[in-house]
Order: sequence, then structure tokens, then C-alpha cells
Amino acid sequence: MIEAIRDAMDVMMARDGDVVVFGEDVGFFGGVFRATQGLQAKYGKTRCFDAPISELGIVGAAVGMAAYGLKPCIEIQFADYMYPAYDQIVSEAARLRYRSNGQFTCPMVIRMPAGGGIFGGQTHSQSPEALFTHVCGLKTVVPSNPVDAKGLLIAAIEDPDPVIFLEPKRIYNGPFDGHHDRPVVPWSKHELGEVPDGHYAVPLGKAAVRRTGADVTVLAYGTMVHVALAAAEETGVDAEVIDLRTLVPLDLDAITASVGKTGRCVIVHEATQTSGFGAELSALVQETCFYHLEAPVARVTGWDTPYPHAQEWDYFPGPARVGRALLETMEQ
Amino acid sequence: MIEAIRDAMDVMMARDGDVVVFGEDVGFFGGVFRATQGLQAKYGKTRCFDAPISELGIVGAAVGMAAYGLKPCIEIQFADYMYPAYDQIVSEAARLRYRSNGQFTCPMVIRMPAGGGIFGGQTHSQSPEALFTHVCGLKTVVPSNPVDAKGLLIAAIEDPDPVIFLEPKRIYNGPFDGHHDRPVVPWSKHELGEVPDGHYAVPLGKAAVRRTGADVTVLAYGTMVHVALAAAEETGVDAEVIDLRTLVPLDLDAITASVGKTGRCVIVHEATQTSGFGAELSALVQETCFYHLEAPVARVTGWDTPYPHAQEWDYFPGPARVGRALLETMEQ
Amino acid sequence: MSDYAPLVLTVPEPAVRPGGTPDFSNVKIPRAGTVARPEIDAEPESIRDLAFSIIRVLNRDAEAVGPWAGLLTDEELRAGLRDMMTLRAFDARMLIAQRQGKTSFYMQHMGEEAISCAFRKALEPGDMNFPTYRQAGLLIAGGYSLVDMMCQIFSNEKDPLKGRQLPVLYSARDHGFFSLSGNLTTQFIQAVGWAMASAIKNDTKIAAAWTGDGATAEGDFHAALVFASTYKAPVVLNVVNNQWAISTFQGIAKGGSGTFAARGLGFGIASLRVDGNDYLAVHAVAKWAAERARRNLGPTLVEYVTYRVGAHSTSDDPTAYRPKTESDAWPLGDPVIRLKNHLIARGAWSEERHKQAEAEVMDTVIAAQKEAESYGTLHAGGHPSMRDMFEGVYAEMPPHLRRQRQKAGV
Amino acid sequence: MSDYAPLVLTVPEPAVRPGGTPDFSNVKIPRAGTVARPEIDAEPESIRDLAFSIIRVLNRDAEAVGPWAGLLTDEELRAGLRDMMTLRAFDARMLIAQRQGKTSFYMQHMGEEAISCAFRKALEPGDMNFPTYRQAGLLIAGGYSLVDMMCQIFSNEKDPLKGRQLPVLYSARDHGFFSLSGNLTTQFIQAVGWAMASAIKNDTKIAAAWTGDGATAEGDFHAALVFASTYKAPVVLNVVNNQWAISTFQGIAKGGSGTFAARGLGFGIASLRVDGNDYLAVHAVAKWAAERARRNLGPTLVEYVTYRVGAHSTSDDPTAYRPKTESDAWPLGDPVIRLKNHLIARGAWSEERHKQAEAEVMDTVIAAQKEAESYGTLHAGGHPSMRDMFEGVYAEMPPHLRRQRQKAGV
Ligand SMILES: Cc1ncc(C[n+]2csc(CCOP(=O)(O)OP(=O)(O)O)c2C)c(N)n1
Ligand SMILES: Cc1ncc(C[n+]2csc(CCOP(=O)(O)OP(=O)(O)O)c2C)c(N)n1
Ligand SMILES: [Mg+2]
Ligand SMILES: [Mg+2]
Repeated sequence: MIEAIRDAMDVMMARDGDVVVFGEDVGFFGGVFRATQGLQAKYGKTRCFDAPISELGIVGAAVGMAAYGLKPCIEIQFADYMYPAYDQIVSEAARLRYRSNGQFTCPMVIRMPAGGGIFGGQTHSQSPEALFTHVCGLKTVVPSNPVDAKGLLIAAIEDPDPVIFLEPKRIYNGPFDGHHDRPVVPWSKHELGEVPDGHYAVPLGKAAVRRTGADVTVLAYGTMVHVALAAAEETGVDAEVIDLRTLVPLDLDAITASVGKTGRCVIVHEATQTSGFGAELSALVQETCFYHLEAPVARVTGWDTPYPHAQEWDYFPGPARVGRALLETMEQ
Repeated sequence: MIEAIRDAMDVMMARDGDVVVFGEDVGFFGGVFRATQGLQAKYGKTRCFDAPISELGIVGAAVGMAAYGLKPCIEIQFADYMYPAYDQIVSEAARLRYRSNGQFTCPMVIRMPAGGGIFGGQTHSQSPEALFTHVCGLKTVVPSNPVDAKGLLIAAIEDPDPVIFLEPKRIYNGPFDGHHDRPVVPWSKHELGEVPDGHYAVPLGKAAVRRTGADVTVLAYGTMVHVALAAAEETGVDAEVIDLRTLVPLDLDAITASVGKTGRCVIVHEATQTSGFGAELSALVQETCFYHLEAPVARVTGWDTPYPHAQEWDYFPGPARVGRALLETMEQ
Repeated sequence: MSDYAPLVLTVPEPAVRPGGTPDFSNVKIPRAGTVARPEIDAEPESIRDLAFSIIRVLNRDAEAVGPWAGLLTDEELRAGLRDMMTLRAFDARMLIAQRQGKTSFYMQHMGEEAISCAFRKALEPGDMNFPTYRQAGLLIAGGYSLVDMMCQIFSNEKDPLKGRQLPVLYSARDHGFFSLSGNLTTQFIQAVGWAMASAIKNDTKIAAAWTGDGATAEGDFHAALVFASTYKAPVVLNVVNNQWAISTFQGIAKGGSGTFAARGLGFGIASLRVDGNDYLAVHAVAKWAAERARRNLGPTLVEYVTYRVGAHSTSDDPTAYRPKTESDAWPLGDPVIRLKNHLIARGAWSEERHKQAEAEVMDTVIAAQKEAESYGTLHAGGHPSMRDMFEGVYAEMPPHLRRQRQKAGV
Repeated sequence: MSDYAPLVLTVPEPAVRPGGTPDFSNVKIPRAGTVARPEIDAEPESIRDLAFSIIRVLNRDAEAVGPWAGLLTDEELRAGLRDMMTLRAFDARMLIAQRQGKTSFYMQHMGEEAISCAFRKALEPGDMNFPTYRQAGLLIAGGYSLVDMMCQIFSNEKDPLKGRQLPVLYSARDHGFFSLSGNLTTQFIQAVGWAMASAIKNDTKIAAAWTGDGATAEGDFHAALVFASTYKAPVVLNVVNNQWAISTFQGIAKGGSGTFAARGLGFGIASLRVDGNDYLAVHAVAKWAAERARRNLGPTLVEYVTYRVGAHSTSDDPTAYRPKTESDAWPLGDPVIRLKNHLIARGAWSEERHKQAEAEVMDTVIAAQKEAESYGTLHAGGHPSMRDMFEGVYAEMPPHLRRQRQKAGV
């Protein structure tokens, strides 16, 4: 998936001279996950460069650049390190179009590796998507595979508004179903690992059904899509697995269509539970599908603790926990 | 209510030499809302003092002080200005006990005026509670009246962990039911305006039933408690109005007891809707009361736009909107 | 255990509080004309002393003296005087309008008019200011419409910002005036980013960043200095030191450093201090700094030494924290009177012409106000619509917001 | 419209990249013993030059020379040498353990051992460090248990932090070592707050803040300088300039400023630069700065000039961005060898004793490792429980977390 992400930036930098890429270690080195490798050599160091370790500076400068007319696609090294930039994201990037009545706009993409599963401990594992979905003016995207990652990132760069692009780092190199004790399969062995060349966009705001099913709808995104698929197979529950892809704007139609059919819903995410994005999904599902629901909408999420190092697999909502929720939901 | 808040700090500074108060303009002047007026004169300028305009510095310094053994009770001038301090709150204050396995703790209170209704525009009106409730390690409190404000603030200062204390600024000087065109009633005319002298605590995590009713449960906090009460009276719907007081930890027992009885639930808050705290409440209600629910849990909230200046009363979820939701919920 | 005395916390205090006699004897003011004017490409290291002095042009006799003098014609100076007078009249009218309930809030410039008015004249079309709420002179001196400003203040049906922003948080792209944020200092680093963009695109436009003394404490200020220094961004970094941050005196933000200009020295940024109440000095320094930026010589930090004569905002009452007469004691005088006297000393102005100008300016402002009020004020007349509230959150309204708008019935 | 040349963005680059010949000719290194030692109560303004030089004690002949020499006995120097050797052996073993999969992650100190080891000796019991991940020498020189350190690294059943933290993010309150955060620089301002608290309580304890060169760009660094300067907090503000921030050379954080120490000058903070590979110099400067803090004379900023010889962390490969042999060219040498040679020059050490000490130190570390491994490693043996994961989020477990723990079945 990392190659797909790099490819998206490459395609867009070639097409549009206003696209610039910067962040910590993204220049000569190409980023700690190598997402920007080769871009400086190809597009020069004024279009792809290292930034000081100041997330607020990176986002703040990007807001200014976007207001000028550039399209910055910046990297926050880990989503866990976006907090110093939170004011610039929330009070500035997200509000600029509105408060200036469109005189100034802020087309920019903030890429950040997110999520756990790599023994990164408290500060290399967080999934802060709900901190963005609560902020009007932002769009929030979480890809689950290389084909989407490239198409969504291209759509994000082309979008006229600020887009938060969370990259589940656990699936950079291959799909991950939560069975950490099994060998890792690379993307090259997965159909969604075959990334088309050149320019294409996956529109923001459209979910994808990854598995059709009749019994229960699973709402997931990022790494959890693969966990949910594994849980469905392993439990034998005929689950319909929806990959949300974009959290805001949300494809509510896809959700209601599915839950209207299945009458049951399980929501899965890695982030802590209280006020996680699952809460919003749960609220929306019961608001729109109340009379179809045959069981309570369930949430399987990270626990309300910091992401621990040693207890990584106790924390991570793996296929066993998701499977249990599927079975419980079916029993009700 | 402002006097009650001042009184709480006064009581605690007198009782405990480790309580210190600082923030922008809180020293000689006593704060832009005058919440700390007189404290510097009484306790000296090393216990109540002005801070540089650096919210991150204020919270960061307070984390260090708390780790030393003090109990800082700090003011962020407006909740809208807490974002620069968000990293210090989320990554530091909230996590310190956990990550040090209790070697260091962070007993501190971060007070911030929040909410709208004063023509403060986008940056003097926000209700960012959901950005705190999503963060484990924090407690989040929102008082709705002077008696509670004093007791809750005392409990917060005495709490061994960091507490976010959001003060609905619209009700500093009197209850407000959303009828902005009617004269303001001062707290002196309200029973919950009669604040007892001296030390008392209102425990964190306990809700209060402000109006008993049989037909529908309204979950509210802060200013919205008063709006909900007005809506109940005006529509004639026999609503049970629960004042949550503390969002984390939440008094879920009080909620389930009430919804178990009424079978209907309306949630009200000023914050933007998507991923607001109402989403968590809605999710919890349907998870715990699914088989009692006779209608979808409804949310009445601020719109998903920045808080506008001129359209304040279109934005504010006033008694008309809440009343409509009560009636709609009763019809289903 | 220890033979050390107990530690004691230092908490800086202003020299005087209400009831005391104002005292600015600690403010060291060099004579006008005494500070050297370095070459435009001077190395920042070679001019460190400029961060600790004050560049001044107008002397006590209202003459323009020294190496920073001589840049402006009579015509330009008269225009500058008129800009400042207009801003002052504008403030006066809007303060009254606020008291009359025609708007919720206002912030005035009294005493600081020279800074934004003179700075504006150092810029070229296309340059971009990232101002604070106390630089309306950038708009007035740039010829922006007074009516539009007032419509914003009144949040009326012609408010260019559709009622979405607090009064005085203007935005005027075509006038090089970036959308104001209610959050302090966020725009300091944005200005640097804008300037970097100009350099990335090999443009010739420069940016100007603005902050008050108090707000220099924010992290964004640091980020701006780091980025400006690293990428040699074509930006002028302006710090308006008006001695106060609401009720907090400048010593709290400044701490042990001698001046705010000194902050730039640790970054190798050329840093100057200037008499903010001296129109000619402000203009000359702004020109110098802008020229450096435009010649790709990098950023310049400028501290304007001035005094906030009025209240912080209409929500503030300064008599609670500083002597009422402190502004009278301020040693740098009044910028309008100083420029007026200079013009008179030059033989290019007179008391009569000044009186007449005052009347003209006030007429202009009142006429603008009348027009603006005809489009409504905050609680009366035309106003932005509820639809305007839902528009513009995104370029295209997403489904959830459409649903909400429907629910709202608009 | 414009007669100005197009602007061009400057992006600083290190002198050499992989394939090139290492070149440190731009690093100006004064001779040992040549920098003056100011009085302890010197005004920061009077010693500005110390921010642009390098205080050094050990000369090329391994003699201690100049005004900063002469503070340590043979015994103390031998102890210092042993501390550094222990840290180096510890690093070597843990790097291997990480490669063996016994832990997920490790960060080494190679080349920077003198800084944390010597600094620790300038503190008193009760003082508090707010370290980064590259100051384990504070623990080792302070006598903290190697076994406990390793248990943390292995996240095993005796991990003092119950498996909750990434390896090397230690916490040791009783050893004056604050809980490490994974977020850079947050603790710089916390140290200032801790020091302010000590002053508020009229205590005698001081704090020490730590950051790397790269992380000085964060806003927390600025906040720390502002608060320390304003309240004259009893704190030593340490910047370890090891030339690199992961793959980013120091020029990106430093920009146009000559040095990182210079950052302090804009705040009126006493600011010194010291040879970070010279145990004696580090110790002498640390003592001086700590003494200032303890005498209520306010904060001191110290920049340690050193070089990160190893990879940033076990996740990093520096050959991708800098010449392999760059560390050999580093002009300040190796801190262990320099101190060893000095002790030999003093007649207080010998090659034989050194060899023997190396063996002893390695034995000690290996013994500690054996014990630690007997309590488990990341994927084998004893480990913290799932219950530990739910404990300690709050002093008392709130209902929702109790429910979640029940759901988890523990
Ligand atoms: C982030 C943030 N914190 C606090 C405030 C509240 N506030 C508004 S103006 C002000 C004082 C600013 O003082 P200064 O920078 O000196 O500017 P001046 O008003 O004197 O021009 C404060 C604290 C704010 N707007 N934003
Ligand atoms: C807020 C934040 N941003 C980014 C990172 C990722 N990161 C960890 S170490 C590092 C480099 C730090 O360099 P420096 O400050 O020079 O310290 P050194 O590693 O050289 O000791 C970075 C970017 C982080 N941990 N926290
Ligand atoms: Mg000011
Ligand atoms: Mg470094």
C-alpha cells in the first residue's frame, strides 16, 4: 500500500505543479515509512522537502501555502503526533473557507500513518479519526487496500477542501486479519493489491461492500475491514462487510441499504470506544434503521485505555472479539 | 454561577496550600469573566498569577506542577482556545498516571468557559466536550447551576486525576432557557442559585434528575438543561430531564433507569452533531435499553457548521427545536 | 540537607497599578535620527544592536531627521495623515454603534494608527498581510471600502462574510488582507507558509505576519521563526508591542528578554525595533524589511513600540488594572498629532486644513455608516440568511449537511 | 510589473550525502581551556558570547585545562568512565536483544554517553530530570537498577511500567527521572512547571529539561523558554545537538541561527555551548547551571555539541542519508576514549585496567540481562497481565472501564 500512496503523490506532482509534499524526514530520505521516496529526486527539493519537527509549523505553513494557491500534501510522521497541529487543523484549515466566505480556501491533504498492530506502544498506534470527524470543514478518509489508497489519495489531493488521510500502517505491506501469529501475506497476493497505473480517483464519500451477506452488517474501515472479513469466515455468520473508506462525508445510503436488509449491525474500530466514530455510526444506524433493527447495534473497539505495548493483542479488536460480537448479535 | 466558581477556588485555596491558580489575565485582574477576582490579593501572587498567552505553556507547566505535587486549577480563557494545549492535555495530562504506572500523577483542573448564546462568534462559542470524552484518562464535567458548579469544582480539585471543567458561559449570570428575546432572570431568583457556604462536594459521575416525567427521557448538560426544561413545559410533554453533570465518568445507571421507564430518549447539546457526545449517549442508550425503546433516540444539537455570529439563534438548539423533537419522539 | 536558601518564584509586575502615578522611566527612548540604517543586504549578525534600540525619525520639533528620513513626499504624508484620521473616526463611530447595540463587539486602534497605515504603503499589489484584529489601517490605507467594513461589523445583509464572523474579523483577499482568525498567532506561521509558496512558485510577492506582544508567547510564533529562518521565507514578521495584552502587561510575555525584537536574534533573523507612533519611522522600516524580503534576502522581524490607549475591546475596562492617565504619560506621543505637526513644520499643512480634514473625514465615515446601516445592523434590518449559515463549510455541501439544512427548514 | 528577480525557496542541505567525503570543516571548534568561566551570578547579557563558542576542558593531549577544569577527583572520574562504559555495554546488549526479537525496539546512545552520565553528577537527590529517550545515562550514573531498565525494555512480568510503555520510555521517580513521553518536547515545558512548583513551595529542588536538536522546533520548546524566562524558574534547559534528527540534519531545525544555544538569548536566558563529548566539560557546565538554578538565579540553556554515531533507533538505517564514515570524521572524538586517555594521562588509569573494567562492566550487564530475561521477554516467558492494561487509567476504575474489563473476561 505504501507504493500505491507514493504513486498517487507521484501522479499528482507530475500533473499539477502546485502539489507540494513536505514533512519530517520526507525529503532526501523519503519518509520513515518511505512513502515519499524518490519524490525529491524527481521533483526537486522545493517541491518535496524536510520540515522542522513542528507539526503545528508543518500544518500552519501548509495552510498559508494552500491559501496562496498551492495544494500541499503533507505528512505527519505518526497520527499520534498530530496533536500539536490540532489547532491549525481545527481552527484554521477546517474553517478558512467558511469564515472568509470562500475568499480563501484550504485544499490540502494531511497524511498520517495511524492504528496499531506493530508494537508501537501508546504513541505509535493511535486511531484519532473521531477527533477529525467531529470537526466540520474536514473530510476524513481511511483506505483499506492499495487500489483504494491510490484512488482516494488522488481524490483527496484534487479535493478543494482539507482532507485528513489516515493510513493504517499495519496494512502498509499486506492485508492483516488480526491473526498476528500467522505469516503475513503481501499485497501482491491480493486482488486489491494490483494498483492500476496512472491517474484514477476513488470518489470521497462512497463506501464499498467487501462481502455481501444477509444476516448482519459490519461497518468497518482500514485494517478492521480485513479483521471483519476474517471474523465472518471463521464464525460462518453471513455478514455483509462494508468498508466505509470515507468517514466524512459518510455513505449513509450504503449503510441504511445494508442494515435495512440485514436488520443487524456490528461496528468495528481500533480507536478507544467512548466517543469513537463507532458512536456516531451507531447513532446514525438507529436513527435511520430503527424499525428494521432486530438486535442492538454493537460496537467492537479498542478499550478505553491508552494503547499498551506488551498487551497489544489484548487491546487490538481481533477476529475473535469481532466474531464473538457477530454471534452475540445473531443470538438476539 | 461565576461567584460559585470563585468560591470553590477560594475554599480550596484556603484549605490546601498546594492549590494554585493561573492563566491568562487571572491574576491582578481576576480573569476576563472575573472568576478569580480577589484570589491574588488573598493568596499572594505565587498562588494566583497571570500566565503568558500560551495555552500549551499553561497546561504544560501545570502538568509539571502536578507531577511535583501541586494541584493546579488553571483557566483557559475560552474553550475555543484550548486547541494549542490539546497535545499537553491528551498525550500528557491524561496519560501520565498510566504510563508511569502511578509513579507520577496529574491532579489538575482545567477550567474553560464554553458554549454559545453570547454572540461570541466562531471562537467564543464552541462546546468541545466530545474532544475530551474520547480521551481516556480525562474526566469531563459540565455544571448547569451555581450549587453544582461549586460542589463539582471542589470535587474536581480534590480529584486525583485531570478534570476538564467546562463552564457554560451563557449561564454565568443566570439560567437561560433559550428564549433570548425575554428578560434574563438572575441566579438569585433560582433555587439552585443559593450556594451553601464553605466546603461541600458534588461527586463526579452522578447525574441529577431535574424534572421527573413518564413519557420521554431528555439527556442534557449545562445550558441545555434549562432549554430542555422549558421545552417540556411549553410542549406539555411529560419529559424526565436528566442533567448529566459529568460526562466521563457517566452515570449510565441513571440513564438506563429513566429510559427503561419512559422508553423514549432525546439528547440535547450545543456542540456540532457528528461525533458529538450525543452520539456516544445515543449508542449507549440503544445498547443498554434496546428492548425498551419505543422510538428512535433523537439528537438535537448544534448544526455541523462553525458557530456563526449573526445566525446565533438559528444555530443554538433552543426550546422550539427541542420541543419539536419531543413531540416527534412521542409520535413514533 | 541543603545549605541553599529556599527558592522563590518571580512573578513580574507592571511598574504601576490603578491609583499609582504612571511611570515610563524604564522605557529607554533614543533620540530621533540616531539609529543607523544598514544596507539592505546587511547580515543579521551585523545589526544585532537594532533589536535593542528604537528607530525614530520625527524629533521633538516634529522634524524628520537621520538616515531613515526622507522617503515620503508631502502628498504621501498628507494621505497617511488622512488614513490615520479616518481610522480614528471609524473607531469612534463604531464604538458608539456598539454601545447602541448595532453590533455585539468592537476593537479600536487608538494610539496605534501609524503602524498599520504606514506599513500598508510599503507593500505592492498582490502582497498578503496576515493581520490581527488591530490592523484595520491596512484596509483603510489600502483603499478598502468603509461600507464593506461596517457591513461586516453589523453582520448585515451586505456583510461580505455573511454574518459568520465576529465583528472586525475581516477578510479582503483583493486588498491583501487575509481572513482574520479569532485564535491568536495562528496566522503568524501561515504568513510564512504563504511566503514560502510565493518562493516555491518563483513569484515576486511577499507576505507580512502580524502579532501583538502578548501573543508572541504562542507556539505558532516559534514555528514561524523556525520556518522563516530555515527556508529564508520572503516575509516581514511584525510584532506590535502596545505594552498590554488585555490586562496583562508586556513583561509577562517578554520575561527576561530586553525586547521582543530580540526574539529574532536566536534565529539569525534581522530584527529591528521602531517607534510605532512615528508614521515616517514605521514606513521607512517597513520599506526596508519588505525590500529585503522581495530581494530574497529572507525574513525580518520588526517590533513596533507603541501603547494601547483604549480598552482591549468593548468587553474590557482597563481602569481595573492600570492607571487611567497612563496613556497621557506614554513618552512616544500620539501618532496623528506627531504627523500633523510634522506636516505643519514642513509647511505642507496647517491647523485650519487639519480641522477641515477632520470634518471631511468624519463626514465620509458617517456617510459610509449611513449606507451600511441601510443594509441592516445586528438586531435590525437586513441580515444574512439561515441558508448562509449552512453554505461554505465545504465547496460542495455534503449529504449530512443537506439533511440538516432540510431539518432546519431552509 | 516588477523589476525584482523571481523569489527562490532556500532548502538547507547537509554538506555531504552518502557517497561523499565527510566534512566537518564548517564546525568551528575552539581550543580546550580557552572559554572563560563567568561568575555564577553573571548577567545573561554579559555572557552572550558563550552561546557561540564551545566550552571544552580536555585538550588533544588528554589534559584538563582552563577555567572549567579541576572539579572532579580521580575517583569521580573513574566512576564516570565506568558509567559511560556501562551505558555502552548496555546499549550493545540491548541492540542484540532487539535483533533477537526479545523486544520490539531500542534506542542507543553511542557517542553521547558523556552528556547524561556527567550531567547526573551535578544534581542532588530530589532534583528531577525530564529526559528524552537518549538520556539513559541519567539512570545508570544515578545507580538505577539495570535489571529494572531491562525489564521495561522486555515488557516482562517485572516491568515497572507493566508493559504499558514502548521500550526505553522509562520512569523512575525515586531516581529523579520523569516518565518519558513518546511525544517530543512536551516535557521541556513540564520541567519548567515542575521547577516553578519547587519555587512556589520554597523548596530547594531544581529541574532539568532535555530535548534533541531537531525537537527544539516544537512549540513546547518556545513555551518553556517563555515561562522559564518570565518566572525565572530554577531549571536547566538542555539541548543535545547530535547533528541529526532521524534523517534530518540539524540545519533544518537551526535555520539561520548560528547555534541552538543562541535561541536562549532572545529570552535573556544565560546560554552556553559545551563539548558534549568531554565528560569534564559537560560536568563543569552542568554544575554551573545547576548552581545558578539552586541560587534562584534563574534558568540556563545548555547546548551539548555531539554526534549521534549510531542509527536513530532500531527502525532506522542512517546509511541511506549520510556517509557511513561520517562518525569517524567527527572532530570531537569519542567520549569514552577521551576520558580514558585523560585518566591515563593523570596516572589514574591504564590500558590494562581499562580492559579489565570493560570485561567487568560487560559481565555486570550480562548478569543483569540474565536476571531480566528470567522474568520474560516481549514474546516469551512472564509478561504483564491483561488486567494491568485496564488498571491505572484513573486512580479509581470508573464504571465504563470496569464493564469493558468484564467484557474482556479479566
Ligand atoms: C489562542 C488564543 N488565546 C487567547 C485568546 C484571547 N485573547 C484575545 S486578545 C488577547 C490579548 C492579546 O494581546 P496582544 O497579543 O498583546 O495583542 P493586543 O490586543 O495588545 O493588540 C487574548 C488573551 C485568543 N483570542 N486566542
Ligand atoms: C511530536 C513528535 N513528532 C515526531 C516524532 C517522531 N520522532 C521521534 S524522534 C525524532 C527525531 C528527534 O530528533 P532530535 O530532537 O534531534 O533528537 P535525537 O533523536 O537526535 O536525540 C522524531 C521526528 C515524535 N516522537 N513526536
Ligand atoms: Mg498587546
Ligand atoms: Mg538530534
